[in-house]
Amino acid sequence: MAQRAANDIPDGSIVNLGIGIPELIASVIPEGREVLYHSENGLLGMGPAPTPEQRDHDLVNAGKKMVTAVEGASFFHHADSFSMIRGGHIDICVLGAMQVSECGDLANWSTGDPDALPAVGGAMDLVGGAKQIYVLTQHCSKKGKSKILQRCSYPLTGKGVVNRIYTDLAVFNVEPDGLHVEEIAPGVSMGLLQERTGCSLIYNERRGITI
Amino acid sequence: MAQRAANDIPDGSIVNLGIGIPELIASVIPEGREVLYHSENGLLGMGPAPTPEQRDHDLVNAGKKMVTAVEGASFFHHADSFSMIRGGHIDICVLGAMQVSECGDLANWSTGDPDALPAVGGAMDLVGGAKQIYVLTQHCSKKGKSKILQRCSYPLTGKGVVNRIYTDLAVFNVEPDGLHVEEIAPGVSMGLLQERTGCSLIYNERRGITI
Amino acid sequence: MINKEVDTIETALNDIRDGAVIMVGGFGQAGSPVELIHGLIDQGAKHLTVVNNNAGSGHVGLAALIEAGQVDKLICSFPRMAGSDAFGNLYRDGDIELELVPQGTLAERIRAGGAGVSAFYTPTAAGTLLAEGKETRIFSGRECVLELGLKADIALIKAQYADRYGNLTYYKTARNFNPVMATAASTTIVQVSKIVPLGSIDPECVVTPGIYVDRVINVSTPVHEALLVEQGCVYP
Amino acid sequence: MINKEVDTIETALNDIRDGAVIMVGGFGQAGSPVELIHGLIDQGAKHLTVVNNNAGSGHVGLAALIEAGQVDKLICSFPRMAGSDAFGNLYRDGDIELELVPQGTLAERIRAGGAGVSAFYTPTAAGTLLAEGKETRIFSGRECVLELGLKADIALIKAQYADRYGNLTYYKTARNFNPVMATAASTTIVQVSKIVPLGSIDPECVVTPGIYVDRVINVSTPVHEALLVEQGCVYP
Repeated sequence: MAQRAANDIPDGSIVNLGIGIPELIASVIPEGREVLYHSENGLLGMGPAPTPEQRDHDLVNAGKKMVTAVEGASFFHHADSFSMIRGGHIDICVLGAMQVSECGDLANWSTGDPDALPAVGGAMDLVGGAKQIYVLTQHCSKKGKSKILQRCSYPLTGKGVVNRIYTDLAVFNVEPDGLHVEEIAPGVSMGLLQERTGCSLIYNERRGITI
Repeated sequence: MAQRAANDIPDGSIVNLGIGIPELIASVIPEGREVLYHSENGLLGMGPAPTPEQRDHDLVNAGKKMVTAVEGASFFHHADSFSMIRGGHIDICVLGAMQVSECGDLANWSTGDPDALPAVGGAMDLVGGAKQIYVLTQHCSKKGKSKILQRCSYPLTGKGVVNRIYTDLAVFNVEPDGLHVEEIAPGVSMGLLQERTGCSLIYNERRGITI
Repeated sequence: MINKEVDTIETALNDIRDGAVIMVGGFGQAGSPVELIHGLIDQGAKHLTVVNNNAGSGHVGLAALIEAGQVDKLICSFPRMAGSDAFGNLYRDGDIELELVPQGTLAERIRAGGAGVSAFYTPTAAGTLLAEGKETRIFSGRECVLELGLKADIALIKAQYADRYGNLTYYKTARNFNPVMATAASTTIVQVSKIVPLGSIDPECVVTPGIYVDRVINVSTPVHEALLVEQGCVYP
Repeated sequence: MINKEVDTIETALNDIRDGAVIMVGGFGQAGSPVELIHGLIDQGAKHLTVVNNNAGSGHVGLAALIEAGQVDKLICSFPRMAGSDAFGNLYRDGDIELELVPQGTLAERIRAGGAGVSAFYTPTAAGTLLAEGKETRIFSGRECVLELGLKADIALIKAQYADRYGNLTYYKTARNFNPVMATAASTTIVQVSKIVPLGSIDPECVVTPGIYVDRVINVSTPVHEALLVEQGCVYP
């Protein structure tokens, strides 16, 4: 899934990877592509996890995990960092999701449970700012409910912000007329995919390449 | 006049000096005071004019004249520089004037002449942003008209922005009830001062120290 | 003569009053001014409003300040931190108020407060719960939310080097909110690892010009919050 | 592989179209990208809107671009420059449009354009001619003017060093508007005195991160506009 998304990241892109599964993408970018990673806490040119000698509690990513900085990196403060995001300078942002709707609405910060401690972080800024928003998520929740829906029931992170969705079952493009199936995972039938999905899918035969 | 204004600039102040006569202040600050000069084109810690060896066309002040930078100076870009101004971080700004009103309105950017090329620079930002605005000006124009008026006839740079006025005849404080005479120049009578001024002056005997 | 160095943390924090709005630098544990926060716990000011991206972790630093009951309100983007219940417990009991702000909007509001920008329109959060009750307006076909500049009485921040003018540099991603908060407080108090002679910091590389700094404390061997949390430390 | 270096100014400016909005860095003569401006004169695009603090001086750089008749509109704070009538003459004849903006508002509008802030409220110019026709609103008892973010198609800027990612540093007060404009244009084209190997610029001292830069041209011995004006040069 991360590999499939990584294949779609062009050489020279500036990418912000959300906390969790999206972080895996950095390690599976195809050979020969140079991609720069932006971390919203003030680093452009984030490198891989540190070796034991490189560990530095003041060099962390947005998930507060220790990282490294590549040659050609730069550090800046939070307002400058979110200017890059809000100003549309990040090419691609890959985020996890609780729910995505067929019109590209994303819910990934709150279940709306009044007892839960609300926390939003930079997700709303990212979905409103990056040029392309990719969602990388399991197709269904742990309880087996589809995360791909006609409408999100959870509070939104952003309205109509998602461009592409990568799940364990398929790859979708969000287009004005709805969700287009771009690819289906090996062994998954269109019938099964539609059954596991909470909205009508648009399927173009020509695009039926397995992933 | 510049000397008199310089005497009122406390040790440790951060000061922005307007183009022209206000620039003279830097050279007459009383001994023992450390004052930092801000130049709105991106320099905090502006030093005196360069020696021939120090001349550098890329180290200039807001009037585009070559200057130097003191030890402990910093360079920053224009938006950061005006954040200092607009955000109220400059202690004192000293500006020239075409007209000042008794309620502290300042006119110093345009005579309103429709044939003149309008130009405003940073004056409006400075008068709206610095903590204290001092005006340093000849009391009367070259044609002998008072620059201190009940109301400015020229287009305003800012409304109710001036705190103190230093002229060749006197020093004034702008207070809610009007212009208070703080000091009168040697040999100038209150009668003469009032005669040369376009608004009623408030004069407190106790303050009648000559300058 | 300008010299912003203050000898002790106690002196530096002496005049912080009950009810003050305090910006605390740092992003999670990186760049958190732990010694200053502990000084504030010792100092004891109450009914504080704290602005920080998070809500602290473990039982040190900001989490300890919250546990000490000194904070009435937190303005932040992400109060959930692994291994800390200090904020969550008080919040669920209704004993602490939360203003949740998207991270970029929080940074921009602080920057606006420091830059004299009263308010601004941002597309962030438009159409979400966090925009409810806020004015919105369409610019170039996009819905934007009106957000107000944010100022504070005090900023407690951490930097790497300072000179006597208060010029500051930072270390890697410990920079984060620190320089922005330095601009937005009436009194900015900074802990640094080293105070260097005037002229030692390249004027091209100053991140926070001294104009924004009021008091500098030399904390030459700062403890890192991450290590304190790992070790299970509790303050005081 | 990321490499933003372009071999010739001609190639770098090739796609600038008639009617483009062009931000030109510099404050008066300091930091003015003279070689790029002369390249734009050679390239010939017309009906341009130019954003610059001034209106050029002498008969080189921006003044020459204006004299060449390529500029329909100027957005600036101070178009009066000693020793240059290029702008004034056209303006008085009604042949060029002027949008006069206070200098700090100009810088902030460009910053807002680059930072995705659609609009902001500033106290600057409230109650003056320059606020006429603009929305105003009271915040904390102060009248503020609503100003819109400003973007451009192209930014032509001057920096000191660049690496292949487009990270930039500047020289003294030649910095001025250059870093702000770099953020606000769809295509940012930079002339630098030297292109240095990746890793040569301290990550703590990068002023413009490469994310804002599209094309870098090495102009190893740039002429300074001030000297050209002193010498009475005329371009072309």
